[in-house]
Amino acid sequence: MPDDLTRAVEAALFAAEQPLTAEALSAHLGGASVGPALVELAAHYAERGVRLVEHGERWQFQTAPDLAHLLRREREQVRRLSRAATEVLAIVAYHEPVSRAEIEAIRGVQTSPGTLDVLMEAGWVRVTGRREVPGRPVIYATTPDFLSHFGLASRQDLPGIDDLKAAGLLDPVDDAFERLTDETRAERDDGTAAPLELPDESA
Amino acid sequence: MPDDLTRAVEAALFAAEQPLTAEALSAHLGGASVGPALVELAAHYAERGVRLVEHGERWQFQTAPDLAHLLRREREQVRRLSRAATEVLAIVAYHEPVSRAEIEAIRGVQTSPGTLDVLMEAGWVRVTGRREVPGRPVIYATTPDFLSHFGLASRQDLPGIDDLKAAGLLDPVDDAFERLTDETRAERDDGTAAPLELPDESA
Amino acid sequence: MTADGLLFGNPPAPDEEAWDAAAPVERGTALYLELDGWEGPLDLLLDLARRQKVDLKAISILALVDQYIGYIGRAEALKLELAADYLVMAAWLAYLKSALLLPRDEQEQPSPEDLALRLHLRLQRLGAMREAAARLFARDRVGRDLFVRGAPEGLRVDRRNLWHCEWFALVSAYGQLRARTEPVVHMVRDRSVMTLESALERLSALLGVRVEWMELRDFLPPTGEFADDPRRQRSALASSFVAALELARLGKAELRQDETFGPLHLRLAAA
Repeated sequence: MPDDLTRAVEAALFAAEQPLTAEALSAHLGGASVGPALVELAAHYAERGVRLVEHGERWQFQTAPDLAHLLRREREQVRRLSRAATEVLAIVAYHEPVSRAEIEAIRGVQTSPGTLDVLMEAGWVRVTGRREVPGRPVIYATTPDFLSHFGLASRQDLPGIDDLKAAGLLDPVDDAFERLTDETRAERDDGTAAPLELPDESA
Repeated sequence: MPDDLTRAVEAALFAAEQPLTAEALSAHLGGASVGPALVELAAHYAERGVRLVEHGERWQFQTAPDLAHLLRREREQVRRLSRAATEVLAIVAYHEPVSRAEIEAIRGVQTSPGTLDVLMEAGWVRVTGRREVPGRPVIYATTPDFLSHFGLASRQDLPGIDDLKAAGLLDPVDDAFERLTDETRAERDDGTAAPLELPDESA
Repeated sequence: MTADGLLFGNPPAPDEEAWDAAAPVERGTALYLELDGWEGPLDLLLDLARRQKVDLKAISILALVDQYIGYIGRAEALKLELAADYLVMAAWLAYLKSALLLPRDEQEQPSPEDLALRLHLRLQRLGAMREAAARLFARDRVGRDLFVRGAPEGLRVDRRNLWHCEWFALVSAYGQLRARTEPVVHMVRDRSVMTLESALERLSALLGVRVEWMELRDFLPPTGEFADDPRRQRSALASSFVAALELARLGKAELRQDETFGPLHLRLAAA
């Protein structure tokens, strides 16, 4: 039989309507140190039909992934997103914080105003501040709900993010361009070049 | 580790939005016989923070009854007393014990029921009994907490109470009015005092 | 399906499932020309690049330019309306191609190789994000593959109010309250006036002894009597005026006024 604190943590997480941080749990349980109980519960539930998982430092119970085929319902609860919205979400997640102009530089098209709204309404993207450059554009980042929804422990858990970083594919084109041309110029000993913009880059 | 059917029953009951009968569960899980799994799960959860219970042949998870108190948490919030509540508190303090009707006679406006509730929630006012008049209205007085909150040794320490008394401002409104008019009449009768001037006459 | 393998038809449904399943490289050789299906010219370029079936790092920009221009050309031949940005990209790519083919020493900065490199870098970045989105949406998702508790009891947070009030607020509230509700006593002053009754009496008595027209003011009590009280004089005038009207109404007096606001004369009515 689990001890009282473990039982209390178990009950609180079952009853909670939202994922809870260890701090929130502790506050609910009179300031108790809940870390060991969380570890114990996660181990206990590891092979059960329900798991205790941590996403973005928030804990919650959810059904085991291998049971998905049994639990799918006729009416899907997930939001259907447009292709544009899925791409914008990926760009925000992999590049955050990121401005609308930076999103558009990657996609090569304007982002319709509704696309970011849909992602914010879903609770996956939020405004985190402004970039301190002329115009002070707002910048976007993902939320803990985004991590929970996609089952990510943290942004480091984003599929392939390490490879993308290593390949420089998360750096802006200008940076990558300069790095590459500096290398070749060192070989060619050329003069300097002001890069001409692609038509839609200047748009 | 529980078998797959037990895990599936566990997950299905966890994710269900309402209690499920064994038949509904079985239908959901491809017609499997769920009875043994339910028995096994009920036994497994018997002493945990969450229980598997059956009510009216419907099964559901519930937090353990002995932990119910842990699922509620108090949060303290400092709030400033409203103007109306401050007035009512002052009236109770200066005139106690006092009924709601008396408070309203002094304020000249109706007192919303919530106002006295707030003062009682604050622990500054309490019901001390009933006035032995028709209707037996409840009468209110201040508490020791009231004195300590305002740093008073007793009600006699209320700042300005002596001045207010000397100014005749602590008598019930009707008495004050009658005394005032009696005085004027007496003055007029003996002809020594100038009658009260109307405000616009003196202007 | 046209002879050259172009298929002008409905685009692949741009829905999530088709998108989740695979990037659209695997659609075979038939190219679905539906510009609504592309997210702009860069998207179209990327899709064309993928059709080269090599690593994006190894694509031939020249071949890609040809494919893009050929694609847009065929769309124009079919009189499909193309958004301006697709045409701008086509023109820019045509320029890039000619620059790439020109002898090197006639070229200006930036070199066409630099332009091609930048295009290449952009395609790589967009391609990387497209793949990332596909992998992200292929994960187990809450509400589709994983489920949270269906009917959570909920954690309750009971708010307890800690009420606060300053003693000055308390006492000043009381002082202001008392000042506000202090009984205001209105007294009407006992004024010295000439009543209507006495004016009637005086006017009747005086009319009885005079027969000629007389001004109303001549009926007033001697000024010496009220000299120190102009308010009493006004009262006497007002009462006498009303008394004169009353006597005229009763047929006991006649009134005459020669002009508006002029002196009012009266005399005993002829019997």
